[in-house]
Amino acid sequence: MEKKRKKALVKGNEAVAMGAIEAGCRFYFGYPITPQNEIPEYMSAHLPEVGGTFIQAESEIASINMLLGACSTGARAMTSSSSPGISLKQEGLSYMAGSEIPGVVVNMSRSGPGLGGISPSQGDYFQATRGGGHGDYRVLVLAPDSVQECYDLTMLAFDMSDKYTNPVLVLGDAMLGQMKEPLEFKKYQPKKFEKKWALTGAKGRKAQFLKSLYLDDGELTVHNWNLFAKYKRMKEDIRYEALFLDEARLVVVAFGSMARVLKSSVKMAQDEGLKVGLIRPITLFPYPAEFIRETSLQVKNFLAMELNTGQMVEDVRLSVEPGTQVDFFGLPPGSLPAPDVFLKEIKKVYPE
Amino acid sequence: MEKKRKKALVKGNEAVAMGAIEAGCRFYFGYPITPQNEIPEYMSAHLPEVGGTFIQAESEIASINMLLGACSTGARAMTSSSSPGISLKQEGLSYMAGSEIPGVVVNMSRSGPGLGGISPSQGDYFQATRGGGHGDYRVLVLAPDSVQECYDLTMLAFDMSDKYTNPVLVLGDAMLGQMKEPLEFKKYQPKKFEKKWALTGAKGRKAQFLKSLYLDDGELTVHNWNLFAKYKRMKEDIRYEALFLDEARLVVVAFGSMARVLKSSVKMAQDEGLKVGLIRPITLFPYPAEFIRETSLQVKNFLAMELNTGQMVEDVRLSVEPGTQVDFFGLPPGSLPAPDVFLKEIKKVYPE
Amino acid sequence: MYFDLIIAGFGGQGVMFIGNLLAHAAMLEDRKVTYMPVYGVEMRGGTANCTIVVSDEDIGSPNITNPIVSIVMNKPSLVKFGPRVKEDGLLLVNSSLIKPDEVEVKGPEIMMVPSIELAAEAGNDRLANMIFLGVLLGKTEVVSLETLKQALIETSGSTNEELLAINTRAIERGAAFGRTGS
Amino acid sequence: MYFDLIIAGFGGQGVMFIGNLLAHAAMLEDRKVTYMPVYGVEMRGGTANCTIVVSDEDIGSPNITNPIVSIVMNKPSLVKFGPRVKEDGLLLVNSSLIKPDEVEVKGPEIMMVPSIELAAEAGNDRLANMIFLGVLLGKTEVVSLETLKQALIETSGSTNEELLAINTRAIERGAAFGRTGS
Amino acid sequence: MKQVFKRPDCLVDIPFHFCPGCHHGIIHRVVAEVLDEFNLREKAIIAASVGCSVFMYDYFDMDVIEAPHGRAAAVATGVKRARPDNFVFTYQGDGDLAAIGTAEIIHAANRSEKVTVFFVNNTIYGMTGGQMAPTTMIGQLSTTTPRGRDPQEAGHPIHMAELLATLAGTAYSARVAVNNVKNLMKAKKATKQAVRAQLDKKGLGFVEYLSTCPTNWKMTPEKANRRIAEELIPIFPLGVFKEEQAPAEAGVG
Amino acid sequence: MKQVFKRPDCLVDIPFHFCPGCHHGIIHRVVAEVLDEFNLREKAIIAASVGCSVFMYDYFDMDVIEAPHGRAAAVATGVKRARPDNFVFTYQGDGDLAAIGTAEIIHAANRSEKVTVFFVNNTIYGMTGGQMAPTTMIGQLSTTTPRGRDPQEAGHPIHMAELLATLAGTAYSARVAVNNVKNLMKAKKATKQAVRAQLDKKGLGFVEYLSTCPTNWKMTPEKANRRIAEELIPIFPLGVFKEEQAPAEAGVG
Amino acid sequence: MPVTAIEPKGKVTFREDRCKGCGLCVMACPRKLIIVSSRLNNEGYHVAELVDPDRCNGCALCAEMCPDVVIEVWR
Amino acid sequence: MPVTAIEPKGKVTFREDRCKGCGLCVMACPRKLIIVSSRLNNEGYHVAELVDPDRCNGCALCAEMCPDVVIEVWR
Ligand SMILES: Cc1ncc(C[n+]2csc(CCOP(=O)(O)OP(=O)(O)O)c2C)c(N)n1
Ligand SMILES: Cc1ncc(C[n+]2csc(CCOP(=O)(O)OP(=O)(O)O)c2C)c(N)n1
Ligand code: SF4
Ligand code: SF4
Ligand code: SF4
Ligand code: SF4
Ligand code: SF4
Ligand code: SF4
Ligand SMILES: [Mg+2]
Ligand SMILES: [Mg+2]
Repeated sequence: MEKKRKKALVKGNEAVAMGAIEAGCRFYFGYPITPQNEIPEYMSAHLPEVGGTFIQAESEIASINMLLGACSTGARAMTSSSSPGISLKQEGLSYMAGSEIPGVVVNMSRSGPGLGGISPSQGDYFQATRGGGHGDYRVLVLAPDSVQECYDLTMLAFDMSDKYTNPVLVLGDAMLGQMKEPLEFKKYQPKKFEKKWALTGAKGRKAQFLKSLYLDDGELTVHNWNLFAKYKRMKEDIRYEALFLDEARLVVVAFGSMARVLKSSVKMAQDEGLKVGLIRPITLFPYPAEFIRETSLQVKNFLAMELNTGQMVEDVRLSVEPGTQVDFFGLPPGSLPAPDVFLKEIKKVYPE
Repeated sequence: MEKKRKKALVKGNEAVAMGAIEAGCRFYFGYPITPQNEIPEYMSAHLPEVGGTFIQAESEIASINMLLGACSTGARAMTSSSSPGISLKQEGLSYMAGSEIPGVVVNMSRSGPGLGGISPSQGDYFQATRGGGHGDYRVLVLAPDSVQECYDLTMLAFDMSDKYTNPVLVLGDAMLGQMKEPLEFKKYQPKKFEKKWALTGAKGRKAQFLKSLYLDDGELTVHNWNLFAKYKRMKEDIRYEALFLDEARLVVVAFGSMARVLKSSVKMAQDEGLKVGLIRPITLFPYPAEFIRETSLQVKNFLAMELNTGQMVEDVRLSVEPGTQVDFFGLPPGSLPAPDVFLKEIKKVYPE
Repeated sequence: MYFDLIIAGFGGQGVMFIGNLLAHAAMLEDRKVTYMPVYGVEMRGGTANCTIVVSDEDIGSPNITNPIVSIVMNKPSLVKFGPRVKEDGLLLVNSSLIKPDEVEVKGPEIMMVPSIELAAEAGNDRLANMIFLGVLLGKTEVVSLETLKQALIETSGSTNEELLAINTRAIERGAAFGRTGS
Repeated sequence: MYFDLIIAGFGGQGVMFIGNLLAHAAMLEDRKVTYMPVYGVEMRGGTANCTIVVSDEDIGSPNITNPIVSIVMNKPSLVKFGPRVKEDGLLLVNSSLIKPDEVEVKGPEIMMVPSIELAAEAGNDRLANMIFLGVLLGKTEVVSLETLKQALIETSGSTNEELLAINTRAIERGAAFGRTGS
Repeated sequence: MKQVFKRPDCLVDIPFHFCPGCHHGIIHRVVAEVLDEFNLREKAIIAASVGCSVFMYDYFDMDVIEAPHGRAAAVATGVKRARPDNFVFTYQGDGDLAAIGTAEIIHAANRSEKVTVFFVNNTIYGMTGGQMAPTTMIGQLSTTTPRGRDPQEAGHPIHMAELLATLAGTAYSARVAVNNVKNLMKAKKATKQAVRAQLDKKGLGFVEYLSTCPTNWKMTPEKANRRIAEELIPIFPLGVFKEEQAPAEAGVG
Repeated sequence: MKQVFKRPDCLVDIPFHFCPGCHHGIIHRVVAEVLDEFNLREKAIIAASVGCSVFMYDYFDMDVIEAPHGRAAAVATGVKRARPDNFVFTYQGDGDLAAIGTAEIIHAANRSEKVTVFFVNNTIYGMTGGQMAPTTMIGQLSTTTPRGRDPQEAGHPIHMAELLATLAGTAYSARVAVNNVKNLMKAKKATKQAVRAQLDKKGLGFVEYLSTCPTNWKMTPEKANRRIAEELIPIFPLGVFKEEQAPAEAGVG
Repeated sequence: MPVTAIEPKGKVTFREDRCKGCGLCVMACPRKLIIVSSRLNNEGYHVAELVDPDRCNGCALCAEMCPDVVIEVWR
Repeated sequence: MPVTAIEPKGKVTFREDRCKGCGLCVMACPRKLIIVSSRLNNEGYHVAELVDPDRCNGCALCAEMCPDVVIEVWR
């Protein structure tokens, strides 16, 4: 069944797990929560097959701290959860960023606030892109919009994480986690990362440590600027997808599941002769601000669309050239997003 | 010792605790962390005197959930912590906001990320103003810049919290928590809040509940829009302080401890004949965007100054009229902010 | 080629199973396909539905407001999804549980499918869902019967002849009903 | 009127105590005042310092880079704060622990205070900090001795005559030293 | 004829959403009957948890606060301290109480909180689809122990009733089952005692109910019910592990 | 003459920051001596915690990862699973381990993690300035129990060594003191056994050290040292609460 | 029937729309009076049914065991 | 001194800059040979001091109890 090997119909969650294992992830720590349970379930079944370890932790907090521990040794490891569970990981994330420890964290977000519901949502955008934890740190955020990207971007997440010795967040949602699509397997192309900082026991070298505590006068200031410089360097890995930008008179900006649904809406608009383009940021942090700015030199009307009451729209506003009109349409979670609904909204702001 | 009664030399932390008790706070749940320990310590000593209850919880997570429980009965209650501890409270905050339960949370923030240090910091601005927890919620944020305001704004926090049935965050930092100033006591003017939603046992009325779970199709969408409308309503309680705006050629925007230090710097600038004004947002959410916009109709140069690498500056940029120059100067935590340092930075961007 | 479909019913009626099977078959025919399940909170019982989109081009939204075809296996699903089927679409109704006069939908072609009875005819009354899959094959050409069988083997991961045979019988019975209306 | 001061030393030398006392006294004289303590991580030992600003107008920054006066009670504090004192300011050095040739600060007036010895003279060698407070009173007029005594009563919350007396003696001994240099 | 069995007054007259044969329904009813008996409907405030029992606010005709997953004991603490005259209880699953909520239940017990805790141990995460719980048996299959729980990798089934009995603030701790009427009667008795522990202000009252999850055990309700006696009780023995003597001024009931 | 006492090799030659007379220094040295004895310097990875012992990375000449407050047991789990051949241990205070880190230590023990845990019980939060800890004695004054700890309001002193001994995955659990040389020798022995539990892959090794905090107890070092024998040991009895028999293939040492 | 004559007589009712056909009542009835029938209710469950009402003594064991509070009992 | 004559002879050294004057060594020495002197070290602590070096038998009890590893012992 060669065919089966190259392609399979799987959920986004499974694709994340598959991508992780393919990228050399050998340790997974997690705690069940809908709608991402297929990730731990897949990991529990398949990690042992490759000599890896799966732990169902007692909580999300334990999970992120096990991740911190495993990754401090230079191992590739992952944790995943969904919104409430990700909130609980914020302290740990802040520690990892502050200690410059890599690690991949997946948020298949659900609807909030609070217990909320299990429908698709983009209410965690701020938390993801601006560091929901304390202090001035960032994590690189990758936002897939298909099952294939769940796989590809998870592999990428491990590389980015090692490249920047910083946690990387894969931000999907209930829709991406639960939907199935044919997935084409790809061989991971291993990159070499020297991990001199890894804790492996002080054999044949000096003892070393990983920490985020800086108490000497001015030391932490320097540390924060160093981190800041690193976050700036991440700009070289900005990714986005652009559709129908030529001749566009209105550019819709959206990410993840919302962008996926909007691909239909924008197509419908094009079919009706409306010049509507789409920019889909794939890295949410760093944000493709420069590309949006350049686009806004040509197109004066932007529409940010999100499954929330308005978060990413701030990044669009911060990106565009002065004088650009940026509208917003939000559909907070609780119902499934559908292309015809959005087409209507697009028409409302389409410039005459 | 009448005099002593009206005025006392106290720390910002003590002022917070005193303000809380004066405002009728009768339940406090917290977990020790520097630099805010004087709050739980004061509460443990003085709450019993007024028939209140102090609990040192087993963790910050337990604290926020005890707060959620106590406030769900309509009681006035508070928790406090500092940055890492506040990160741990994010899930609970999201639940409180989602369930529309009031409650006062104090963050005397310290330097991060991670364990960081115990110096003053404004690295938690994003977390405070954009909901560090999951989902699309906000908390009203009050940022004092003096011991007196630690007292006054904590009292206000209880009213705001009851008014909007929403958690309110008092955001100070190591400097405000630790410094002492003469505090003038004020009698709290009780406001009446009808708390029909309070859980007191279903006696003489129908049973009721407080929750954030909304599973019916579209139900959560409506709930989120209702919350959104409430957050918009909060604008009627926007507060800020403005200094030297007449004739200003450069407006510095800063909050909290940074603003406090800058009051000296701006004064020094004025003494040197530089027309430098200062806007100090007191509510960080909702942000005094409209006032800043109006100011930017007159003044074309703004300078946002923060004890971090750039967070509130985004709100300034989102507020001003197109064509306004917004510069940023950041001093990430790790050293104490001093007025002469900032004066130098002000001069660098002062328009010729 | 573009096709979309919503299948809905009680949890336990095998709604997800046939949706997944169909999507798998579409993949085997080298089409683009998305399959999107929606569960209620309950583990069992409650309602469940799934949306399948099949196309030769990249698929945008995996969620559809007005499907071309909908299969409704119980009353609540009829109420929710019946009215959403496209004017020129097709609505397959489980007449084993829904009476004709309960169907107030106007527009699409409506086919009442006595699925349980047909399944019993085919040898197992629990295969009502396979009957519907068959009807779909009889009424449309979204995938071939052969591919569907292949998909059945691959997704069940078993080559149990008997199991395969009985399922195939149910699909074929459904297909016949789809083609002939009886 | 505007005055500011940094006091620094080992934890345990009572740096914070006199800083707080001074601030309290300033409040009693109805001035605006800020007091800002900075501790090391250690509970005891390590270094500690505090900044006091007294003014008739609203006080902006409670933190000061270049104080008018600084009291340094140990060597590390001298190294850190000595050079920061204003050109026309005053640096009070604990000569019980620091030798004159270790003081390389240029600019402000420097006064070497044998605080432990003076404290011993006044009756208790642990009151070196009060000696410094006295010296400050002798050299400046930031608060009056009377108010300081009142502050001592209020902050200690005790009216223990003896305690008060010995502290007062130490302050007065310091003040005399401040005025006369011996 | 006299009605000898009817729906307890405390239970709203709507259907449960539980799967067929799930013991949650029985345990809900047992709790409701005892609350009826003590006449607590108007005094009770429930700290509901997240798990298959999340919809208690629909079923119990009482005030309910929804606690975040695992935190019901902390939420109940807040409620009880603010309203000491109300009757406050939690109802939590084994994932909720024995995994993520470990610290909260241990410290609520240690603080001797005057609350009652009903703990439903079905050796699995029901609501999220059958993952391993801290109480999952050695060798038991779950969606996250696809080869059976290996204690060296995934831990041992944790015994909460015994563990909490070691804490000074726990006034009552028992493990019961509802797999047959005999056990069910004992379960009611234990439930009453745990309620009394609060009413008498003795400390935290705790009952662990062994419960089925036919769906995630992948068993018929009948078989699941039998598993309680055959597999669970031998490992999780039934009994009272702690019972503080009533104080002199004795209590209600 | 032969040197009979010297600084252990594992300890970097810099001064401790601890307050005068604080037992943390003794316990650091005891741990270092045992690690020297087992020759573990090059194999060890420490999961340091947040508390007065936060600077272990300065003192121990070993690899150190700084865990967030309370989470050292989870961090150690991650490290050990990734590096099973390394020797992994935590060193945690009573606030860290018995309050905020309750769930993490209990589940690490329950999972039978092959890690060693050194637990310093000084009945107080040292680093943050003397607040109540879960182990604070009844009646003890602290900055958050200004009237003395009242068990009905603030809980009972929690007995971690006994509690963890009840868990199947704990291989060794003991409580020791270092207030005099006799106890100190027993402490060294327990420390060795807790190290062996990991080396022999038996399970989690746990030692609770009764410790002083002269500063926050507001006592002279001498008086604080005496308090151990007079007040603490009667409530926190010394002893070995669990010791798994070595497996047939016996272990190192 | 001399044996049943001295026994108390019972009556049970089933609220069929609530029944989920789990069969726990079947297991519980000491007299084996209950079966899960082939009848479906609105939710698609096979419902429980009393086969020999006259033999019921109203012991309520069935009701005690029903997770969905389907059964009421009189005696 | 016939008694001490048969005893092993010990030597202890104090690393004074590290001493914090806590006095635990004083408590530990069975022969009461150590005192906390009035001398201050650089950190401002009164340092421990051996008063009668000749009587030291090198038992190392003082060193075992020193929290700051100030003492080394030879025998
Ligand atoms: C913080 C957080 N983590 C995880 C979840 C997901 N979750 C919901 S219920 C549950 C566990 C359910 O198991 P249990 O407590 O045993 O209750 P049961 O359903 O078995 O009765 C989990 C993990 C959540 N809602 N919140
Ligand atoms: C999340 C979080 N909460 C609180 C703190 C503050 N904190 C630092 S150490 C500590 C407790 C110290 O007590 P203990 O663990 O007993 O160690 P000791 O200092 O007594 O040795 C606390 C509460 C923190 N750093 N992080
Ligand atoms: S999933 Fe299990 S525990 Fe939950 S309702 Fe169904 S049977 Fe009961
Ligand atoms: S505060 Fe207490 S525990 Fe911490 S170093 Fe000082 S004496 Fe030791
Ligand atoms: S009441 Fe008793 S005898 Fe009657 S049906 Fe129920 S269990 Fe059987
Ligand atoms: S126990 Fe109740 S739900 Fe189950 S079959 Fe009997 S009547 Fe129906
Ligand atoms: S070695 Fe023994 S005898 Fe010598 S000073 Fe130390 S304790 Fe006293
Ligand atoms: S025990 Fe050590 S630190 Fe303490 S006085 Fe003796 S030598 Fe000095
Ligand atoms: Mg469960
Ligand atoms: Mg401690």
